[in-house]
Amino acid sequence: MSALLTVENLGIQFGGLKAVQNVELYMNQGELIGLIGPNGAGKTTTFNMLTGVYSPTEGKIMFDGKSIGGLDPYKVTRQGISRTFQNIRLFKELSVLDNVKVANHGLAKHNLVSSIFRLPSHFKGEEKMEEESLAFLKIFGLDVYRDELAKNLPYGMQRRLEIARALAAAPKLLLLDEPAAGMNAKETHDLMELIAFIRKEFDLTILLIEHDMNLVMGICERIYVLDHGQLIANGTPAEIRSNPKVIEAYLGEEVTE
Amino acid sequence: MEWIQQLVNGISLGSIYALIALGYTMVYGIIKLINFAHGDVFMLGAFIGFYAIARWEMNIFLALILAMILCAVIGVIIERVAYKRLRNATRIAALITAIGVSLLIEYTVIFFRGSSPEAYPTVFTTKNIEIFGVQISTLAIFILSVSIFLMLLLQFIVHKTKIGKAMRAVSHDADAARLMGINVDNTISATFAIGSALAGAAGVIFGIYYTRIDPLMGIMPGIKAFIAAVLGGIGIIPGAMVGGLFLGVVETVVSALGYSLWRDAAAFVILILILILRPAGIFGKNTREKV
Amino acid sequence: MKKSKIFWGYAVLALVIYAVVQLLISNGVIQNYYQNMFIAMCINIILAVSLHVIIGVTGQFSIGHAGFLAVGAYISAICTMKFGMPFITAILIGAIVAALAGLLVGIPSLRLKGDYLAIATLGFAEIIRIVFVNTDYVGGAAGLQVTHQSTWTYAFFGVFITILVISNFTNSRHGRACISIREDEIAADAMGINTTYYKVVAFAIGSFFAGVAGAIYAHNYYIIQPTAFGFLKSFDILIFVVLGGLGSLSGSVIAAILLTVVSTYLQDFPETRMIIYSLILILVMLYRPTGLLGSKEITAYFKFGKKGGTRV
Amino acid sequence: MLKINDIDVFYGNIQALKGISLEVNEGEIVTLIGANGAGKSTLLKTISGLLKPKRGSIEYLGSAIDGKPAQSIVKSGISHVPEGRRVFSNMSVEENLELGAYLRSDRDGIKKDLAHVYELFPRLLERRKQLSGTLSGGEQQMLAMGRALMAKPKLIIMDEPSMGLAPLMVKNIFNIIEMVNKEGVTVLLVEQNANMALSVAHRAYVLETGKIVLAGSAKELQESDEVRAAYLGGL
Amino acid sequence: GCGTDDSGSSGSSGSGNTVGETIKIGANLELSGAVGSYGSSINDGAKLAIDEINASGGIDGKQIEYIPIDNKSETAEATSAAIKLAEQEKVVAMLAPATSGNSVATVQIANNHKVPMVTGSGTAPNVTVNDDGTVNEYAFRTCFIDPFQGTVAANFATNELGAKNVAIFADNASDYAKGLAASFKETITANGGTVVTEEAYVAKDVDFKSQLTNIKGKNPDFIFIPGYYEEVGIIVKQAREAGITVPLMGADGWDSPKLIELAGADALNNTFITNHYSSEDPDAKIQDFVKAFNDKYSQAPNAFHALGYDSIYFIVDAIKRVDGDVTSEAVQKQLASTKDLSLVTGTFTVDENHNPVKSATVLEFVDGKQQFNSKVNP
Ligand SMILES: Nc1ncnc2c1ncn2[C@@H]1O[C@H](COP(=O)(O)OP(=O)(O)OP(=O)(O)O)[C@@H](O)[C@H]1O
Ligand SMILES: Nc1ncnc2c1ncn2[C@@H]1O[C@H](COP(=O)(O)OP(=O)(O)OP(=O)(O)O)[C@@H](O)[C@H]1O
Ligand SMILES: [Mg+2]
Ligand SMILES: [Mg+2]
Repeated sequence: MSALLTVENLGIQFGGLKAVQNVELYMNQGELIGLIGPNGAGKTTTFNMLTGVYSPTEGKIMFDGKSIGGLDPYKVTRQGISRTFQNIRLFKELSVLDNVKVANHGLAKHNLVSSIFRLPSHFKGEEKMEEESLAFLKIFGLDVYRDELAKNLPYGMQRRLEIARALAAAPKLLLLDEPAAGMNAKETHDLMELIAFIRKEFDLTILLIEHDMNLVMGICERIYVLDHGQLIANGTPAEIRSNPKVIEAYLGEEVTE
Repeated sequence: MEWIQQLVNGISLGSIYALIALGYTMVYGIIKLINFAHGDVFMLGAFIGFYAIARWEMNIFLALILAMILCAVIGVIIERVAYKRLRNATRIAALITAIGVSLLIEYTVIFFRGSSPEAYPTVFTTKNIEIFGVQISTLAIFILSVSIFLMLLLQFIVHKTKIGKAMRAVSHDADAARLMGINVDNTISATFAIGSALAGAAGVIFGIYYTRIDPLMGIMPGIKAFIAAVLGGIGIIPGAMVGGLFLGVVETVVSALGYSLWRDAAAFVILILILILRPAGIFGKNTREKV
Repeated sequence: MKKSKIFWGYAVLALVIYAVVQLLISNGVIQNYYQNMFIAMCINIILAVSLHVIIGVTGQFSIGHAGFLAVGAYISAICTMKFGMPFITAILIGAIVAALAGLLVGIPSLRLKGDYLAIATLGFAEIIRIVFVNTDYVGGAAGLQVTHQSTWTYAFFGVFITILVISNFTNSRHGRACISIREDEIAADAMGINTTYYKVVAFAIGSFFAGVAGAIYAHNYYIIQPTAFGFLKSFDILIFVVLGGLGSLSGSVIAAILLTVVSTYLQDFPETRMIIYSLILILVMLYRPTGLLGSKEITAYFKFGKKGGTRV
Repeated sequence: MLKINDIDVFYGNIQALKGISLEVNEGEIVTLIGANGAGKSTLLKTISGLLKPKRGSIEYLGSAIDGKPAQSIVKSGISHVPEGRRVFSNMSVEENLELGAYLRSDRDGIKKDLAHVYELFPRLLERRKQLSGTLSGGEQQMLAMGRALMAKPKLIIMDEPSMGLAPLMVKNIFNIIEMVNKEGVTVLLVEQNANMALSVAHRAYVLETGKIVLAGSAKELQESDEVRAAYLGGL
Repeated sequence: GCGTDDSGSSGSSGSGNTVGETIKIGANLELSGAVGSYGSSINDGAKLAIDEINASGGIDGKQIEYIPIDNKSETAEATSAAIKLAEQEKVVAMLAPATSGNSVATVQIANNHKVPMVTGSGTAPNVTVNDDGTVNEYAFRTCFIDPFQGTVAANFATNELGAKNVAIFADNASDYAKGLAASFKETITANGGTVVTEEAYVAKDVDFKSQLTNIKGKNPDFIFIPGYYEEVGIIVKQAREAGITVPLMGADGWDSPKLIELAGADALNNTFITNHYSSEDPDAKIQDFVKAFNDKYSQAPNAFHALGYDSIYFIVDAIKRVDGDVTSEAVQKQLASTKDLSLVTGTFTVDENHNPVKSATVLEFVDGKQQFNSKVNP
């Protein structure tokens, strides 16, 4: 079986800085994989290249049989990759429901003309969007906040909403950038369960960046480790935990759960 | 020969734009406010200088200093009264307020003295130096030197002095600057004072050079300074200088080619082209937002 | 279907207002002077709402709206005066050409942001104006004389259709896409929004209706001259949108109405009018920096107990 | 050293702190833990003068500092390492550090402290000319701490210094916190990472929706079931 | 016109306005905005005239009520101001805007409401006469029309100065300057002269060096510079600085004491203007006006002041000549039949196109003083 995502020799340069180079990775359908590494290693940058925010200066990204390197972000999303952001980027002045609807946009069919003239297809399309978006909110326990502006949500709920929004774009591959940042141990624990649940429910493949080793080691099947823009290790949590290179660059000492 | 003459014409026009743009970009760079009232402070400077020279019979340098001081005070008052409350508001709200302040200054002046123009008294008998048949006015050379000097001075203030560092800190993150012990209000006031003093000086020099001043004289130079500042890269002091000179030369060249009516249009076309190629101005770093 | 009911409710209300005013005009109860003021109001409302879709909804900082107004005014005037077309055709052609100009201006917006975009749009508007100054076919600086054809009916339906289209647009997935660009362009892009397309669409719709306003303007004031379309005019339109509350359609409508009235009233105080006007501007911005209505719609103030509500 | 008496803080109409009282003694590391939105950052901002309490008082070294402007509070010896680092991104590392010493005029002292900060954070020395916006998260956090130390504070208050940092870096940061404390600086530390925070702190407070709900020695709290359930993952 | 206009004129104002307790004269002027200084000048001149007339007992014992409205230099506001004056204030006559464009915007309204309007400085022919040759019944003016002054200047250049190779430097944003330039060009070419170069500028410019350098390169022996004193003052100065010594000439737009201050007396030597009158003219009428103006405003009058002043006297003269009820329609008839009315800006008769037929004066600047050179009859 061929992989859902394969990345070959990926690299990007900002001015003189090679932020990422020679990255090779693959993901099979349904895998949950971790991407870890010290601050500034190039994890988020890798995400940015996978989602089209940055165009790689080198290398190849194959997703679902197509090359997507350098494609516009919205096209990548429509191919089936969606993401959350390290620093939350919700549409602050939009309601919680509308945030999800925006991501649902690509799935709707009613066109500009039908909306402007309020043709039946507009009403039908909008109704369908509303139903689908509400369904996502329910899963995340956000339906009580549906009309609240996103900026007024508590932090933890904002993180959840980001994930809900990403899911509404109907991805095959979901990229999560530090979903547990700023959460305490209990909240992190809840989040782990949530990730496991949506993965099953939506038959997702997930790549996640996280510094919380409890989370990464707890749920990831495989882990890639980046340092200074290069992959330094790749393996099961157990392998990674005892990999001397990773310990030196990242973990500091062997992590015991 | 004529072409060299035109180039000289362009540079002297451009150095006036640069002079106004320097103060503009300074305020712009620090508090990110499109201060449309800058052109009007420039106008006030021109009038203060005029009254000082023509009515109170001051000498030109005293008049210049008086205009700078009064403009600095006016700039600080404007900031304290009209802009301070809006620091946390959207920038567009501040822009509208700036437009309001601009109108207020213009029409208050008209209210008190009418809208007719005033002619600056001749303070220097301008000599023309002739080099290979090209006429260069000594005043133009003086203005260019003043602009360059001020650019260097501003650059020094902003990058090397303590107050300059405070200004930059405030511009990036006012709350974090507070935590460094920086008095944000005073720093912003200092920025306005310097910017407005420069505008005042530019007003006096403009009056001496072009003779005519009137209550609406600040509008066009204000816009041109805005263009020059953006062209050079917002908040970048040498950028304002280059932007101003560039604008002056473009305008003059277009006129020289016989398209004087298309002059402003040509300036805008070039501006837009440059921005499309360099979306952050000539000197601006085209940094992609880090996601 | 509740939403469509509300929609028809507003539509009927609007038509009733139209009919009453038209009746009073026909009876001579509303004199020429007020009729003219109503038309001016309508023109300003169309301008405000059409800029609202660019700035308020899509977040593109455009300060050259008078350029589109000029295109609509001149093109429609050419249609009626030079080619003898009917007014209604002229309005349409003026609007379409303005929309094309909007497409053109929309293109740099794909690369420029914030103040850089602002200065580019201002530049475009000035270029358009200077083109008219230098075109002898339309009278150059002296301007083009235009017959008076605008009436309350044209003005009203101009406003009606503008608001209808723009509010329908805003309250659909397309409008939401635009709002998401305003809120966070990178996130919008990442959620699958074709930001390029929607930015250009917003410019095109906005400039189309500015063109409509231009046509009505040209045929109401007997003559059009390039000086009427300078950046100060653009600022006036910008002021409607910001004063009403960025992102609020009803806010920009209310601001356009209020400021038209204020401006007409101040005609009698020539020495102080601009001072008073500027003080009003400054004070409103100081005490309501988010504009009169903030980003809310007027309808939100009538819905008690229900938060957020639908955006009109 | 620092004594907070019954303060209320509002954002507009929203009350973020409700009658908070706490104390920090000279030489201590005191930590403040609590869920998201509990009001931890608000409390720190109030101490450093970015916010003003509506009611109550804050005493520092025997004199009231509530309502005083931030710059005079910095001057009296309190340094605040803000949440999210807030480094001046378009300025170099060294300029950031110089700004930390903005209120000081003892050139030699500043030079010495700069050398000391570089000693604590050798990484910053390597990067001293680099624009701080291009530093990695951990490096920025070091810079933020270094910058605060440049003011030569008696009390340093830190807002979630470990947020978003790699495990190695988290350890590093906590080591430095202990080191700084050993050098005689009192520390008030806000943390999500309750485990780590409690392991370096002497005393701790737990904040929930704007109120102090628990207080005690770090050890006590670490062992308290309540805390374990809510903040330490309940394992 | 369609719907609107008809309903307006069929309303109460169908037969024009009548006089009540006082005689209402409106003024629809640019008192703020881009050309606020022109409108304000006309307004000042008009107010002086009104004060004088009211002080001497008004018209047949009735005082004049002067109602100025600001049109902000915008056509839209000019339109609404005209409607307001005609329909709401019910004036018997009104001063029309200072610029031709804004005046044109109000002509239809004057016609529809049958209220005469008089512009002091709207010089474009199409204010009073439409392009199809029909006359706008209710539009009048006290100033020259553009072609007249341009022709006079061209003839003067050929005949008196012997100009052969001329340059034109015109304000292209102003229909006034463009109109003058066009007729000047036509006449000078007919006289056998050559226009070696045409350069243009835009009002509010301050730097003309580039165009002047171009002009200088073409070596003209005469330069025609139609425009207003604000720019012309600087142009003359910069021209002399650039080493251009040939005669320069302009029109009534140059007339202002500010011109001399702006250009400097030396630079103005060897320059000429066409004007309605000379403020140095010993004629009592003119000297009284100059003195009265100086007393009231402590400054010397410019052409706008004089034209505003005369416009009021022009209207008042017509009102005085009305037999029976003073209605705006009656005033229109009298305005149209004005003959040999002697005013500050000359003695004139209104022709069939509602333009004043009056002679132009050519003045020369000598050491900062206007000196009478010659008089040209139309
Ligand atoms: N737009 C950009 N311009 C310049 N440099 C950049 C840009 N984006 C990222 N970098 C640099 O690339 C490197 C990798 O950054 P990246 O954000 O990918 O790190 P990361 O692994 O996600 O770290 P963290 O765990 O702190 O989030 C850093 O040195 C960063 O400064
Ligand atoms: N600027 C603000 N305006 C309005 N409300 C605010 C503002 N800042 C914070 N709040 C509110 O005040 C409360 C306390 O916020 P605070 O930032 O102090 O929490 P925290 O404990 O530091 O949380 P975190 O762990 O997320 O940093 C929250 O409910 C928050 O929503
Ligand atoms: Mg990252
Ligand atoms: Mg916090």
